[in-house]
Amino acid sequence: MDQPGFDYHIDIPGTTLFDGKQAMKGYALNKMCYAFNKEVNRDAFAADEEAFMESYGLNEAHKQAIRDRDILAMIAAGGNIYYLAKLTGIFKLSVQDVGGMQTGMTTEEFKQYLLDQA
Amino acid sequence: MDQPGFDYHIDIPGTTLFDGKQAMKGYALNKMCYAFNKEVNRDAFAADEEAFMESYGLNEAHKQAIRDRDILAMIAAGGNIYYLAKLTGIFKLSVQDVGGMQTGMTTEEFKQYLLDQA
Amino acid sequence: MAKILGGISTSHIPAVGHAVKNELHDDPYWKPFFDGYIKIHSWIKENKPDVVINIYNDHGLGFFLDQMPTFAIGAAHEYRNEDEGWGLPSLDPFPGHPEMSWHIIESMVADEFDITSCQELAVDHGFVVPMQLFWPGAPHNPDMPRAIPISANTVQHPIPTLKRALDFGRALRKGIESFPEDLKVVVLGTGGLSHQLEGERAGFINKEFDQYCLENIAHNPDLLTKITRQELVEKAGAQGTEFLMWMMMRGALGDNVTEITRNYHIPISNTASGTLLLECE
Amino acid sequence: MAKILGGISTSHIPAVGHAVKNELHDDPYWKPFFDGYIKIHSWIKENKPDVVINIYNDHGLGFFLDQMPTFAIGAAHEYRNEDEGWGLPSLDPFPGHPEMSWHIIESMVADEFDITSCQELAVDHGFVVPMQLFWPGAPHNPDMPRAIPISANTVQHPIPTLKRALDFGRALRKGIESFPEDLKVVVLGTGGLSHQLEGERAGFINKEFDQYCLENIAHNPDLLTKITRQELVEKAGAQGTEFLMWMMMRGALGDNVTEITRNYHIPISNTASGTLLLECE
Ligand SMILES: [Fe+3]
Ligand SMILES: [Fe+3]
Repeated sequence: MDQPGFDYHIDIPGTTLFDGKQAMKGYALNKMCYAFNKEVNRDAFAADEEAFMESYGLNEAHKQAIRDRDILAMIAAGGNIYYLAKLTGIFKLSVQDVGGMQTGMTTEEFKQYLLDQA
Repeated sequence: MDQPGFDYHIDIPGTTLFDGKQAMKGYALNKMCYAFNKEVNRDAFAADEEAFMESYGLNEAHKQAIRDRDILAMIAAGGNIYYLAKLTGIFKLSVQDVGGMQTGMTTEEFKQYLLDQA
Repeated sequence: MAKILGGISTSHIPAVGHAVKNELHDDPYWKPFFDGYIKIHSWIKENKPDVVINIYNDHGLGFFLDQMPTFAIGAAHEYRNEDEGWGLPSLDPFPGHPEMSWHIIESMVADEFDITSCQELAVDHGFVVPMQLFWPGAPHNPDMPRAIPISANTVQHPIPTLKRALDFGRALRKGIESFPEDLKVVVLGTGGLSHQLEGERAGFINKEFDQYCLENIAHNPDLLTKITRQELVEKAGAQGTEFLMWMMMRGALGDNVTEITRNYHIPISNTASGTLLLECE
Repeated sequence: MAKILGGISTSHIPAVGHAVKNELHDDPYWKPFFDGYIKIHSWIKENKPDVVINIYNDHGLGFFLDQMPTFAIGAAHEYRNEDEGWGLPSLDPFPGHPEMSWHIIESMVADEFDITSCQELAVDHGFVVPMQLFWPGAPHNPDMPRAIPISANTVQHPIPTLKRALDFGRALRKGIESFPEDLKVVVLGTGGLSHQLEGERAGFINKEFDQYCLENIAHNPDLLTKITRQELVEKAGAQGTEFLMWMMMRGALGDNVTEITRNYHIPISNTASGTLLLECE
């Protein structure tokens, strides 16, 4: 068994494991993002971000991270990248854009970073 | 292991085990009945039974069993008693009414049958 | 560390909710049933558990056939009691204990139980009726513990084996006891005993088999794992498979238990009702 | 009786769907990736499986956190590919094989796997991209087998252990092989290899670890069960946990397999992509 105590997870720098603790923080945010599977919800969000966030009961940390388009803050607030990807899709951000935003690189730098690992 | 071959289940007279075979037959019927958890769907069914059944894709065996208020036929057509209970609730049938209907007793006879097992 | 005080099993017949609401405790039909809960009330008053793990089976409210889990564990801040289709008024939400839920889920998945975690879950009479029976006025009883629902599949065959149910309880015990806060925990197992709602055999009750289960569950639960699921349907009735919840509860209580009280009464609605309070030694 | 011909593992990167649609097979970025599938196409043409068991991980389309199963098995007549939020056109539904699904579920629940059965399930790129790679034009390829999706949780920790994943595959094998019709079955394991989408470590790739996994999965899969889930996140990246699907597939192939082809290429999108075709002996 690899989880001896109440703290199940090892510290991996630059990595936030989406476990129960994160899930408890982020449920409303993730639920809203899950709703973006449907076009009608994507359109409603685009039409009025604040009203849509409010209708899903997002807290201030969730909302501010979204207003700031700050991916790392969304994750810190309990967001799960699989659901957040549906939100970043609305913002027309590619996976490499999102990678760059989180690592302080431009998208081109981030793409080169990936290629360099070949 | 208690299921040696492809036929997993022993024959128990008067009992239809809700297994995969039954589930494959009854999915649309059970899905409609699950929707009756919500009042809006109960009202829509009450207002137009045929249209509501059609909207859930019920087959003719499902529909005829419902038109006939025939519980045994609903079960034979793949209905699961837990979901059907929500439908019989709409018909204002008690669990003892439903018991009587399936066993060929009046409700009073069925109640007495239960008491006699004490 | 958290400590399991004991377990309480009980039938969870919907009609009980109605009888509670209408205060039929002294009605001749209901008195032999409600009298079975007097000692349980005193035990709860004495012991005041902080957390109640409520092992029940959903009846088509919280889960549908589109995604039917074998074992589901709630991990929500609260659990809503919703309309099951009969238009009955719903109770107020039951506060949860998500930190302990996640601790249990971590422990049980590590122990190779394939849990479905539920961060949102509507709970039906299987969960609610026992709460009303044990904590009158629930969830507003001042002694109401925080709740963690656990639901096992008895709707869609294949259902879990009696052995898997007992082993589930044993793994659950490990998960609860390793929780680092000093909390007192009671485990419920709700459902059963023998009954059958559907088919030409509707109304089937089996006193002899129920008594056999009641005789053995406290001190010889492994014997009961010899019962196959098909036998369970045959002998306990199609809905008597809810006895699986009693097995899950039993597993969580450890090897040695003391029976504090027992009640068995035929019939309540279509069901042979049973209650058992087992205290951990 | 049904017979397992072999297993094919592959990455399932969403960008592949786009490349397939735009026929980028000879584009310099894509060629080293698509070249890995040539031998797989011949093998499929030669062997013509009747059923494909597609072991993948859902990414937030078919399941949400309200009810997150550890292991889910589809038991539907067909599986719809739905919009995942990017507005991409969806493929037509994939025909299922519910009779075999139920047979497998019966067998695995009897063997103490706590399955969530899914009679309705929307499938995402994790399921669809490998189908497009192996059966071009899917689901309308004339050789398209009937499909059974199996999804394991990699979204919400705790995820299953590598040992449980391998054991799942072994129990799955037993369920498939006991199916009484003479059907040829291929098992897919989709996802991986190393990649990470989130956090300051986004873009993490680990060639050495991927090669270690590729070296050992065919002939020494039990060795890989020594890897803890935390190590897997550390060494394969947060989304590299999808390697669990490869372990599940591997378990279904029996003790002895022959490696027919292997491909490994960095990067496709953010991912170290890998493919492996193992034939059962
Ligand atoms: Fe019940
Ligand atoms: Fe993936």
